[in-house]
Amino acid sequence: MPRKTMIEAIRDAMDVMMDRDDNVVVFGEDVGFFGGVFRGTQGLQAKYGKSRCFDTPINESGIVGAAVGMAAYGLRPCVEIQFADYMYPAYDQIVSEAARLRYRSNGQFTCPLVVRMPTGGGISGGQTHSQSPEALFTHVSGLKTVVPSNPSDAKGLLIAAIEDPDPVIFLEPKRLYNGPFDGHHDRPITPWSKHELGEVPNGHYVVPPGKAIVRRQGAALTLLAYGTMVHVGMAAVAETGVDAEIIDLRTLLPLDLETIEASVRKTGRCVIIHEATRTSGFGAELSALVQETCFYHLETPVRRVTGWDTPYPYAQEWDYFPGPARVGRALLETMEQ
Amino acid sequence: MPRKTMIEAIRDAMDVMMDRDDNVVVFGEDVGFFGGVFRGTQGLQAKYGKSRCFDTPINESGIVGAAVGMAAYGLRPCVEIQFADYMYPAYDQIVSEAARLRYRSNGQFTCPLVVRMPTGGGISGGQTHSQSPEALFTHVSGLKTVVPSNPSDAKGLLIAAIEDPDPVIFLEPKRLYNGPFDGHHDRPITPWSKHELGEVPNGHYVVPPGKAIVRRQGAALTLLAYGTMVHVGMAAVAETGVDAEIIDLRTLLPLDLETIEASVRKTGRCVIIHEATRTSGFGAELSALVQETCFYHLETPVRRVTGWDTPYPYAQEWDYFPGPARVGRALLETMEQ
Amino acid sequence: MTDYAPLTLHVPEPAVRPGGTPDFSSVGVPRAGSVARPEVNADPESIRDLAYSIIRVLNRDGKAIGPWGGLLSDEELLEGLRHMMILRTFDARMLMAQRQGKTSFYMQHMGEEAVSCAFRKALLPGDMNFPTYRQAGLLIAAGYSLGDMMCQIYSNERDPLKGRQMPVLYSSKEDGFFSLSGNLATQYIQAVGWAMASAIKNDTKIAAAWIGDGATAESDFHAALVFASTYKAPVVLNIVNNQWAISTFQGIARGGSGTFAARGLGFGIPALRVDGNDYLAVHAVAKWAAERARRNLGPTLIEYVTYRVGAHSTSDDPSAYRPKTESDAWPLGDPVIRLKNHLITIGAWSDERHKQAEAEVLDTVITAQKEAESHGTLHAGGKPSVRDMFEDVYAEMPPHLRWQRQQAGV
Amino acid sequence: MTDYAPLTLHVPEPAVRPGGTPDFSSVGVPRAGSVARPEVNADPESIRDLAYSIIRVLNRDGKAIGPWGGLLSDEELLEGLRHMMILRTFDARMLMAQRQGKTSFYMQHMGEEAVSCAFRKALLPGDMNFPTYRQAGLLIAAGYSLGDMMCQIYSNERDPLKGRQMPVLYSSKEDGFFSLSGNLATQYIQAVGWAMASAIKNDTKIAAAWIGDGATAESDFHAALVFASTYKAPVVLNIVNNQWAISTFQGIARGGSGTFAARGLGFGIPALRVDGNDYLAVHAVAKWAAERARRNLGPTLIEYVTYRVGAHSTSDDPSAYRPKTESDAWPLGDPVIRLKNHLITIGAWSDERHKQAEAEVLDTVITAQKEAESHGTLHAGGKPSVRDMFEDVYAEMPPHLRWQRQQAGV
Ligand SMILES: Cc1ncc(C[n+]2csc(CCOP(=O)(O)OP(=O)(O)O)c2C)c(N)n1
Ligand SMILES: Cc1ncc(C[n+]2csc(CCOP(=O)(O)OP(=O)(O)O)c2C)c(N)n1
Ligand SMILES: [Mg+2]
Ligand SMILES: [Mg+2]
Repeated sequence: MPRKTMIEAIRDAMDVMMDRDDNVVVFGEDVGFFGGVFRGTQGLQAKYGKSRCFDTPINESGIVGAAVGMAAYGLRPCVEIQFADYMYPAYDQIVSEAARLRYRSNGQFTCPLVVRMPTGGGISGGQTHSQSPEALFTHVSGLKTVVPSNPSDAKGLLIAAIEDPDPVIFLEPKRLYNGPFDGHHDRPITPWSKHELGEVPNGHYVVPPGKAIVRRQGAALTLLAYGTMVHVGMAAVAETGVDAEIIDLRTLLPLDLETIEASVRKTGRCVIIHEATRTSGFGAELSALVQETCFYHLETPVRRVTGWDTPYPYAQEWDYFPGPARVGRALLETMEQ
Repeated sequence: MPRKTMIEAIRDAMDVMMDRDDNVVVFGEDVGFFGGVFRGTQGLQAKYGKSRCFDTPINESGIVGAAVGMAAYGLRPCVEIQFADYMYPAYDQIVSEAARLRYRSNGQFTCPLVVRMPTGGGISGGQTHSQSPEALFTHVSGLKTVVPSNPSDAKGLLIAAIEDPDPVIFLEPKRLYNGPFDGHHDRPITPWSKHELGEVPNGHYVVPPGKAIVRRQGAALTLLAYGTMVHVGMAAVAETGVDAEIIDLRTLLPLDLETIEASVRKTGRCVIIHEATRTSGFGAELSALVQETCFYHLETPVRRVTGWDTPYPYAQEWDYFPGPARVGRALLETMEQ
Repeated sequence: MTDYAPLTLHVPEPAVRPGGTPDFSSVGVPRAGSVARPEVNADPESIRDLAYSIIRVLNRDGKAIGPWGGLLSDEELLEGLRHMMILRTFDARMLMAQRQGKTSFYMQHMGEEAVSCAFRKALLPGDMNFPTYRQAGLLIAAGYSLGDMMCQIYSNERDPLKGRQMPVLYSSKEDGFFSLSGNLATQYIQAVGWAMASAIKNDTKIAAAWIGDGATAESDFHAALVFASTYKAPVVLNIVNNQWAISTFQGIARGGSGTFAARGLGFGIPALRVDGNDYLAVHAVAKWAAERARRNLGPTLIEYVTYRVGAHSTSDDPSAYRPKTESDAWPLGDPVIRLKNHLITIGAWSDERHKQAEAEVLDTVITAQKEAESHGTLHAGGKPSVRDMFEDVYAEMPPHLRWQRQQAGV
Repeated sequence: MTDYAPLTLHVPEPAVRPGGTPDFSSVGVPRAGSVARPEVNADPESIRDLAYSIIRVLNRDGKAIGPWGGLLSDEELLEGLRHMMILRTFDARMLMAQRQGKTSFYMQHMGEEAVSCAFRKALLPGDMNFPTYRQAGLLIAAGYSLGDMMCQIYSNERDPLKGRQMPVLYSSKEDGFFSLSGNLATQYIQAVGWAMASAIKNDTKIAAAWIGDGATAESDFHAALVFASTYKAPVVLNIVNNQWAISTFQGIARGGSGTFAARGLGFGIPALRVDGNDYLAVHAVAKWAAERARRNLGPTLIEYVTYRVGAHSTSDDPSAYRPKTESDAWPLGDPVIRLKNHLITIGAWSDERHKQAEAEVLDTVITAQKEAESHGTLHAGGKPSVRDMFEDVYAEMPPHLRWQRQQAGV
């Protein structure tokens, strides 16, 4: 099977869908001629023409607002916000409009819309190129929120998102675009071409939203992760030797609680890791759910390892980022308790 | 002591602060001549002049953005967003700008800003006049988030917020403006004039942010609530006879974890209630924290009673709202477990 | 150190406040028929003046004059009159129903009936409006069922929106009426996106965006103008300037600009102002703008100069912020009376027939109301189900919502 | 059913793409000295033409002509030249430092030096700029320490922002340079608020807002214009039109409008276009606008017509989207060379002295750089502390952050 980087896999998903369905349109800042600052849409304008893939004015609210109108018309817009940190101007259109259109119109109008955005840290991007705002979407009824951790999933999930009848927030951990970054920023990165999850099937296939996947079977502890943190978790497990079951959530909403529950009931221990700031992060919801559903199976408190509650700093990035050392410590402490 | 409604107490706080400090300015949509759609600023323009209290164009981003500039100048703006449901256009200015100004400028510039907004349901307001977006603020480092449950606290907390050197989100449960609504929408409401917490001291006083208060001592269970839900919780406790300790959080961030911890360690049980949608609501953070800090004291799972994960409906409001019946059921179930 | 005088803050203030004598002398009203009618493909820069004048057709004597007149047959005008009368009667009945507690809230159109009723007749099937809460005339002129509107207002068992939306936030795809959100200005840009979609699909449908004077201050207004200007979207951008935004007079949103229409000039978008109380003028300008859109010439901005005669909503009391008699002083008159007088002037109508029509309209509305009320009102009779509350959040209900519905016991 | 041809989407396209021959014929460049200079209190509506022309002072022969010239002494011009030379040299050194891995990122000003350097000289102490990332000239012309700028870029132990911000997102309150956020357009409205505060306090300070051509499309641009227009805020609203927004040519943001300055017209805000590569013209227009603000006459919008010669940032490669030689074809020349030539033409400067000055400037910059590097660079030497990461989130550290800092072991 061909190996692709994650950004190539994402581009491939759009290519496949634009080819299959005339209604799929792709736009955003620098997305047209140039093909996106991360090259996620490279070649699509040349292939499908300027009215299917085009540059927009720099106005995130405009991008999503126009996309809502297009989606209501019957198109399937897949738009890019250049960095998740710049989605805030579009937040109203996402929350008040896209998420509620089906509900408030009793299904007369719908909003099959994908909002792609590079997310997460690790690229020396400081406060405005590093954020992980997933919890701001999971709190909003009517949205689905997806975070892939590898090229193969990214393509299948993005195809599913474009085919989804409802709005999907598609968060792309940008530090994973080129390889499975595990938090060891001082080591060379393995490219996806050397990783089996870099194997991306050709053509159309779907990774269904709402299904987590067990990345590593384990008996001692359940480690819940998504995006970049899946790889950080793998590294921490390898380094500590804790026999953790690592669940890659893939979709945060709808959440695959069944898989989580089954694992925690088995292991009796749970650690949750994410890059986003701690307070009211998605880890809080996971912790609450695990506790609600597995209380009588838990041997130790559910623990969270997250970004600190500060703005994402620039120079202290690796002190902020919940890397393998911090995750490893939490694994060991949870086992010792 | 004089009794006041909650909106009168809020107005009084602004009046006291405008009188004491020339730098306090108040503005927003319909806030000037008219005195606000809930009359929160009535009389302030007449008393302090048009350059201290004025109407703004309908642009929430402009209101907060201009206020950030004013705060950096040295003023202390206290602005009103007409309904919390309309804060989304201002969310970028709040999250990316107000919350991070001190941090990113290393304290060269600061943002002593209060953003007031009527919040919560119970007024037949449908999707756009009923939301409780507190979790969208508690996830943001650099903000403080306050939710008063009565006139006396409202005044003291708002004075503290205006004096605070950092941005404070001041959420006003609008259903409490006139009286301590306990969720029994079919019963007449007790006015604040008949409630001891309607006693509002004259002049300047402060309720310090970050301090919760125990509204009812109890041994069987800890009930965590804020805003309107404090009164719903009181009603549910009275009706079920469960000897719950009711903690009114008052400030969500910074949170008075000490008071919570002490109570849960004592009772061994905890129920969390809020109006906001469940997933990624502030209840998730509370549940996670209680579980993290009191795991070995917990006899039953921490339980959440919240709004459902749907947009806030109009006609089904009382099926959506987590009223005393639903809260009471959770109390009993928790005791029975 | 500085020679400059201290700065002061300028806060615009309306000409009069309660207790004062209404004064609309600042609203320059040109003679009917005096504004030229350019070709639809005129260079936007060559017709900038239209943003500073007011296009009017009906003069004081009830005659239709000038280049913007003459588009509508007598039958069409009579139909227009009927639409406006229905809207006014509908408003009156629903206001009363609100006072009777049959609904919690209502918003009326008094004085602004011509805008939405006349505009609607410039559209073709398939076109889409993105309205605000004060354009029910779009539905009435499209022939949408009065009963369905009322069922929405009553949130009863027949409410087409299943009780999920506040009163008057209608939605009817079939009638080209987009689901109203209640958030100001957000849908202006959606209209542009919808219009872009039509162009992308090489269709011929056009969109119409709606906004109030106050809401033009919202940032999404800018997004809409930028996108419409850049992509030459086939959209008509409507601004209903009814002089007030709740308690705030239009000067707060307009600021130092002469008119709201002028906002279009910086985008190269043709911008017209029209007498919003003149059914013929509104229709003519709407037609002109729709024609531009259909011919792929791009967007047009229209400011309707009108006056909100009633309260903002049933939650509002305008006597707190404007003179009670202000509406009497409004120089553009009443849209219903003006069209009625015109029809009488041209011999197509009479006072008698008008009275008779009033009775018929009232009858129609009351009949619809009775039928609607038989399906329930807000607090009595049939209502949408609690199960409906959990539906349509997503096309397919995800597990957590199924669990919650079960918890709710429904 | 319809007679209309199918609609099509219009997507603006630059005149040329890589491989093509650069063509700026659409940039109409009027003769230097040809644009009138109105009084600062002129009626905005009477000077609309200024939004469609280009104010220029320096002509091809290096002479300063026309009503906008003659404001600056030779000494002031020489100082201006020096500021621009420092900025250019600073850029060159920092670009090199980035390539050497001493920092992760840099953004240069090549071709736009006149805009921020000349503007700064129109301000008084206490005034405040709300800049973007491409106005370091504001700091240099204010005499801010080059070393401090470099320490910020290197995020070293002397970084005034303690490593919290990406390179070039400076902040210096003392020098009237507001903390840069990195989010586009958000600070445009903050500048208006700051200016309103000055008016509220009856002070005499004014604000200057900065934005790029691309970022004018952002919605906060609208918020700023609305508020500035309504409250007549003492603010200068600057638009730096350097023709590109990363890979997107200015036509995508500008749409159907002739110019960016025209955006001001719909707000009744005087709008001027100026040759951004002409130090004298920039300064004259800035002075004019600042004077309006100080005299409580309200905001002014200025579009600087210039060209981004370099890449957007060190992460960008412009050869992917525009001809490599495009900058050579730019009709307004190079700001440093033009001012240099002018000074030589008037006898205040010579090629020799310029060479000498270049050497001196290089020396100054290198000295500052050495000193800065002695305090560390991004990956080597002194750095801000991890404790600093937890400070200044709030004035006082709340318990949960204290707990987290402890968890971090610092
Ligand atoms: C984003 C947002 N902010 C505030 C409101 C509250 N609000 C509802 S209507 C209104 C006034 C609108 O005035 P205008 O646009 O002139 O329309 P009109 O009511 O006159 O038709 C306001 C402030 C809202 N609905 N949405
Ligand atoms: C809200 C937001 N959206 C997107 C970006 C990413 N971005 C950074 S610079 C830039 C282009 C800006 O172009 P322009 O305004 O013309 O300024 P220039 O770089 O030419 O000086 C973009 C899209 C951002 N920083 N903020
Ligand atoms: Mg209005
Ligand atoms: Mg630019």
